[in-house]
Amino acid sequence: MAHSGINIIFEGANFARLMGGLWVTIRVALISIAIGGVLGILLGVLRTFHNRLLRFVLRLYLEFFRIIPTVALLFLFYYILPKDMHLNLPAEEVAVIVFTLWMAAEASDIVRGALESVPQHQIESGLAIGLSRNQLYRFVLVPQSIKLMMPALINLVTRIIKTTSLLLMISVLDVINVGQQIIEANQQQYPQGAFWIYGAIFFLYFIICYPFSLLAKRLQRNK
Amino acid sequence: QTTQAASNNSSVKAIQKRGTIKIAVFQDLPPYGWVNKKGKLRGYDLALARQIAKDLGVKTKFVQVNANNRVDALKANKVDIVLANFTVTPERKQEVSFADPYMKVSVGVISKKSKPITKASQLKGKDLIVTKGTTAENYFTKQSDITLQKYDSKTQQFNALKNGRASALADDNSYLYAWVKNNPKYTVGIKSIGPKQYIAPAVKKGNKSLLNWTNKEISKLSKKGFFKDSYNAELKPYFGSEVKASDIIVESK
Amino acid sequence: MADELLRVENLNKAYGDQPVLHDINFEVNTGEVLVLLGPSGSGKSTLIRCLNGLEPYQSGDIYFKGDHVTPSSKNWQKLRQKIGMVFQSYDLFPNLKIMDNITLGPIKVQKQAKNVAEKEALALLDSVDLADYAQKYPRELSGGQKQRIAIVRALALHPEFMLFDEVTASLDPEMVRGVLEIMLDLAKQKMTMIVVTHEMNFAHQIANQVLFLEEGRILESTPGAQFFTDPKTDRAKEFLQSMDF
Amino acid sequence: MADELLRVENLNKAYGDQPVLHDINFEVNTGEVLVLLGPSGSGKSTLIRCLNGLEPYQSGDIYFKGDHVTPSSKNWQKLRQKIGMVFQSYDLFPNLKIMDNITLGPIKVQKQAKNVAEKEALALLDSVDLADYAQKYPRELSGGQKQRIAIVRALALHPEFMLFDEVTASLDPEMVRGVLEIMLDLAKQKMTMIVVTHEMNFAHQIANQVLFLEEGRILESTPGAQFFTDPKTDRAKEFLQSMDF
Amino acid sequence: MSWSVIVQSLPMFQKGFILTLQMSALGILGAIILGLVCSLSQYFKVPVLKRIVGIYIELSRNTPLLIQLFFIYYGLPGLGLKFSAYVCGIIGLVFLGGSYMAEGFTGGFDGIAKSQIESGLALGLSTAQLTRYVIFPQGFALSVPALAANIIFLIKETSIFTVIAIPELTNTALDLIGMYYKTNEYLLVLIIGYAIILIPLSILLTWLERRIRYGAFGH
Ligand SMILES: Nc1ncnc2c1ncn2[C@@H]1O[C@H](COP(=O)(O)OP(=O)(O)OP(=O)(O)O)[C@@H](O)[C@H]1O
Ligand SMILES: Nc1ncnc2c1ncn2[C@@H]1O[C@H](COP(=O)(O)OP(=O)(O)OP(=O)(O)O)[C@@H](O)[C@H]1O
Ligand SMILES: [Mg+2]
Ligand SMILES: [Mg+2]
Repeated sequence: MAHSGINIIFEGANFARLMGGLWVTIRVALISIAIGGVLGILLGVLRTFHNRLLRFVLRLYLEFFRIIPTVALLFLFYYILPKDMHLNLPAEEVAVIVFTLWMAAEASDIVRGALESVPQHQIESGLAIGLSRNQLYRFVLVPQSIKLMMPALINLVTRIIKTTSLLLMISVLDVINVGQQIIEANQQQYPQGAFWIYGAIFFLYFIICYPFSLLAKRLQRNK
Repeated sequence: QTTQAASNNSSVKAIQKRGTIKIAVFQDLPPYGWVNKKGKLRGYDLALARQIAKDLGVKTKFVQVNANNRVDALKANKVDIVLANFTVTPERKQEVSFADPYMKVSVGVISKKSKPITKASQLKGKDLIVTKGTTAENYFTKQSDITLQKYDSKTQQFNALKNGRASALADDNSYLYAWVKNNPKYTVGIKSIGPKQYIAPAVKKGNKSLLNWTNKEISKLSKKGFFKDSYNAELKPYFGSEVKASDIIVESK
Repeated sequence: MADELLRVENLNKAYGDQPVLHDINFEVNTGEVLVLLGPSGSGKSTLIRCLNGLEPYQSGDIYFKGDHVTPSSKNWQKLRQKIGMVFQSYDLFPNLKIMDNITLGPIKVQKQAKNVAEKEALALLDSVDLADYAQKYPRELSGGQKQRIAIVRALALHPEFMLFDEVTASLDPEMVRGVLEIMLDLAKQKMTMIVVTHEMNFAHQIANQVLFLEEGRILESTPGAQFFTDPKTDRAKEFLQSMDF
Repeated sequence: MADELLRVENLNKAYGDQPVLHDINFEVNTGEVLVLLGPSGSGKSTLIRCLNGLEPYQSGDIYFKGDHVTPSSKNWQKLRQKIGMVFQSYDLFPNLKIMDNITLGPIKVQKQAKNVAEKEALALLDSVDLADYAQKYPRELSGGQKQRIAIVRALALHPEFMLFDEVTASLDPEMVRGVLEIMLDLAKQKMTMIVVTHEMNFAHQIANQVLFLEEGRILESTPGAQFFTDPKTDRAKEFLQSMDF
Repeated sequence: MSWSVIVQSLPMFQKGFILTLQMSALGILGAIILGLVCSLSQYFKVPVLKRIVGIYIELSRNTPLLIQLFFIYYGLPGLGLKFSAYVCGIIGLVFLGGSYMAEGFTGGFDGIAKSQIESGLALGLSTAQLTRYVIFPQGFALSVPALAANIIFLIKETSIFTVIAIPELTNTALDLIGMYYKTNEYLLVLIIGYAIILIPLSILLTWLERRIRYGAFGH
C-alpha cells in the first residue's frame, strides 16, 4: 500500500536533506527578489519618464524576459554567457542573475502601472503647489503607488519562488533535486517513494507560497 | 604556449594553485555516481574522482550534471573534468578531449521479465525510454519505427519504466545490470547492442596539461589495481552473477 | 487706477487637431474676481489650466504683472507658487496628514522653516474652523472639509491670485455653502480670483466681471452686476434660463 | 377617497451593527408624488432601495395595494416589474443598443412579443424626443439623454409606481432640465412616484407630500405646499436655508 | 553560429513547435472552462462547491507546475492512476491554468458596477437572465486582459513539459543540445520558436482586448 511509504520522508537524514535543498531554493529566491525588487522600482520610475529611447530600451528588456520561458533563460545564461563572455559563475549564481533580471523586468512593469494609476489630478495638484519633478515623485507619486503595487508585487514574489523549481534543470541542488536523490537511493525499500517525496515537496512549496498569497489577498481587499 | 597556459584555468597548475578541482558527476546513477541514504556521494566514478583529487593534492568540488549537459559543463568552464559515465563517441570527440578509458560499456535494453524484449526487432512500434544525451539515445535515434521517450535524468527514466510508461528502457548495460538486481521484476533482455564502447574522463578541448596528467594517472592506477578494488567495493555488491569484473574494467595498455 | 495683474492675449489652444480655445483675450486687475461661465465643454477648465501652465498652448501670450510669461516647465514651476489653484476633485494627498498637506509647499518649495510653516498653517486652519483636524488624514474628513483644506493649502503659499475650477461640483449640497463662504471671504479681503462655477447665485454675488464662453470663444465679457440681469447676448440669456429650475 | 398604493410600517434597517433606518412609517396613494428630503447620509437611498427589495431589512412590513410583501427574492422579482426604478448613475447596459436596453425587460421578463415591445419602445422614445437613437449604443449619448432613456426603460414595463433616486445628480447643469421635465410630465399623468432629489425648485413643483429624514428617522411628513414655505421643524428650516445660496 | 546546423534542426523543431501549439491550445481551452466554472461557483456562492474551489485555487496557485507534473506523472501511478505524458501535461496545464483563469474571471465579475446589477434586478430580471444579459457580457469583457495575460503565461509554462519527456519545443532543444552539442544554435532556434508564437499572439490579444472592451463599454 502506498501510504506505508510515507516513512521515506523521515528515514535517516532524508528530512534534513530536503530542508537543506529547500534552503537553497529559498536563498536563490530571496536574493533575487531583494535585488530584483530594488532594481525593478528604479526601472519602473524610469519607465514613466517621457524619454522615448529610454522607454523603448526598457520595454524591450521587459518583453525579452516576458516572452522567453524561464527554462530557456536559465540555459541561455548558464551555458552561453560563460562560454562567450568568459564569465564563469556557479549554477546558483547564474540562477540568481536570471531570477533577479526577471524579477526586475516584471516588477518594473508593476511599478510603472502603479505610478501611472495615481490619478492625474494628484500630479496636477502637486504641480500647482510648485513641486518639482523630483519632489513630485518623492512626496506624492511613490508613496501613493506603493499601496497600489503591493498586491501585484507579492504575487510576483510567489511566482519567483515557484519558478525556482526550475533550478533542477541547471543542476542546482535544490529541494527537488535532493528529492530525486532520495527517491533513487531508497527505491528498493520504498517503491512508491516518488509519490511521497514529490507530494512532500508539493506541500513544502505550498507552505512557503500560501502566506504570500494570503497577504496579497488581504492587501487587495483593504484597497 | 605560456599564454595558452595562462588562459587555461583548468590546467594542472591552475587547479593546484586554486586547491580544488571541479568535477562533473552524476548524482542519481547508482552505483556509479549517486547519493546514498546518508546523503553521501558514492560510486565507481566518485572513487576515481576522489583518487584523482588526492593525487593532485587538492580538494574536490562536485558539480551535479545530467547526461545532456556534460559537454557544456566543460565548455562553459563549470568543471575541470567530467567523470560522469561519459562514453567516448566520435561526435563527442569533436567537442571535448577524452583521456584513456577506465570502463567498457555498450548499450543494453531492459524490459519486464514477464514480457521480455530480447531482440531489437521486437521494439518496432513500441515505446522505448532513454535519457537525453546518452549513447543509447544516439543509437536508437538512428533506428526508425521506435518511439523514444526522452528524459532529463536517470531517476526520471527509471521511474517512468517502473510506472509502465514504455515497453523497455535502453541505457549503458553497466548500470542496467545493477538496476535489475534491485528490481528483480525486470531483466536485461538485450545485453549488448551496437558497438562496444568505452567510458573515459573528459576535459575541455585543448586542455593538454590535465589530459596528459589524467592519462598517466589512469595507467598508474590501473597498474596498482585501483580499478579492481574499486570494482569490488562499489560495483560488485550491486551486480548480479552474470557480470564479471573483466566485463567492466579496461585492462591497462 | 486699476492695477493689472494678469493679461491674456490671443491665446489659442488645441488638443491634437481639435481646437478648444480661440483667440482668448482678457485681463484681470488686482483685487478683482473674474467668473468664467459657459456650457459644459466650452473650454472653461482648459483656459484656467493654461493660466497655470498645466496645459501647453499653441499660441498667444500671458503677462503676469506686466511681465511676459515664457512657457517652460522651470518658469511655470516658479510662477505656480504665486498662483493658488483648487480643483473640482478635492485633491489632498491621501498619504499625508492634513498638516503635511498644507506645509509641503511652504517647506519643500519655499524652504520655510518647519515651525514657521506649521504655525501659519494652524492659523489658516483655524480661520476655516478645522484646526482640530491638523493631525488627521484626508480620508477622515468629509468632502466639504477636504475642499476647505485644499483652499488653505493653496493659501499657505501666499499666492498673488487664485484659480478655482468648479470647486463645489462634487460636494454634497449641504457642504457647498461652507466652501463658497470661504471664497466670498477671500473676495472681501481683495484676493484676486478667477472662478469657474455652476452656482449662479454665488457667481452673482462674487463676480466683478463675467466671461461667457461657448465653444472656446469669449461670447461676452460683462460686469457681474449686469450679466445676471441683462446679459448682452441671447445665448447667455438662454444659458441663464436653463440653469434655474 | 385616496387609494392607498404603498404602505410602510415600522421599517428598521441596519448595515451590520450600524442602524440606518429607524421605525419608518408612511404611505403613498395612487397618483401621488412623495419627495424624500434630508441631508447626505440620512438614509434616503437606503429607504428607496428597501422598497424595491434591493436591500434586505431587519424588521417592519411593506404593503403593496394592501397586500403584505413577503420578502423573498422570488417575490421581489415579480414585484419589481410593477415598480420602475431610476438611479443616479444612468445605468443603461453598455453592451446593448438603446432599443435592446428598453425591450430587455418586456421581452425577457414579461414575455411580450418582440415586435409589440419594439413598437411601444419607439413610441416611448418618441415621447422623450429620442426616437432617432434606438439603434445606438449608450456610449453615443450624452448623460442627459442616457438618463431619459433610463426612465423610458423603466416605463416600458408599465410600472404601477416609480422610484427616482437623485436622477439628475451626476448630470451637467444644462442637462438637468430635460430630465426633470419628463418627471413633471409623469406627475401630470398621475404616475405614482417616490422621488429623492436635491433640486429644491423642482421638489417644490412636484411634491404632493414631503418626508424629511435625518439620521434614519422621519423628522416630519408635510404636504409639499407647506414644507417649502413653512416646515414644521427647525431642522428642516435650517436644511432649506443651506440648500439655497 | 552555424546556419547549416540550424537548418538541419528545423524539421525536428517544427514537430516540437506544433506539439507546443497543440498542447497549449488544449490546455488553455480546458483551463478557461475550468476557470469559468470555478469562478461562477464562487460568484454565486454555490454551497459546498465554493469551498472545494477555494482549496483547489490555493493549491494550484501556490505550487509550481514542475512539481505538479512530477506528482501527476511519477507520483500518482503509485496509487494506480496512470495517464500518458500528453494527458498528464494537459491535466497539469489545466490544473494550473484553471485557478489563474478563475481569478481572471472573478476579477471581471467583481469589476461590474454594482449599479448595473441593481438596475438589472430593478427591471425584474431573474438570476439566470441577469447572468446572461448583464453579468456575463460585461464580466467577460472586463476579464479579457487578465485572461490574455494568462494565455501567454500558460504557453510559456508548456516549456516545463520537458520534464515528463514530452517532445515539445524546449524538450527538442535540450535533446538536440545533448546529442550534438550545438548549444548556441539550438537555443537560438528555441527562443525564436517561442517568439513566433508569443509576439503575434500578444499583439492579437491586445487588439482583441480593445475590441471586446469597446463592444461592451465603448472606450
Ligand atoms: N485632455 C483632453 N484631451 C482632448 N480633449 C479634451 C481634453 N480635455 C478637454 N478636452 C475637450 O476640450 C473641450 C473643452 O473642455 P473643458 O474641460 O475645458 O470644458 P469645460 O468648459 O471645463 O466643461 P465642464 O463645464 O464640463 O467642466 C471639450 O470639448 C473637451 O472634450
Ligand atoms: N452598503 C452600505 N454598507 C454600510 N453602510 C452603508 C451602505 N450604504 C449606505 N450606508 C450608510 O447608511 C447611511 C445612509 O446612507 P444613504 O446612502 O441611504 O443616505 P442618503 O440619504 O441617500 O445620502 P445621499 O444624499 O448622500 O445620497 C449612511 O450613514 C451610509 O454611510
Ligand atoms: Mg471643467
Ligand atoms: Mg443617496
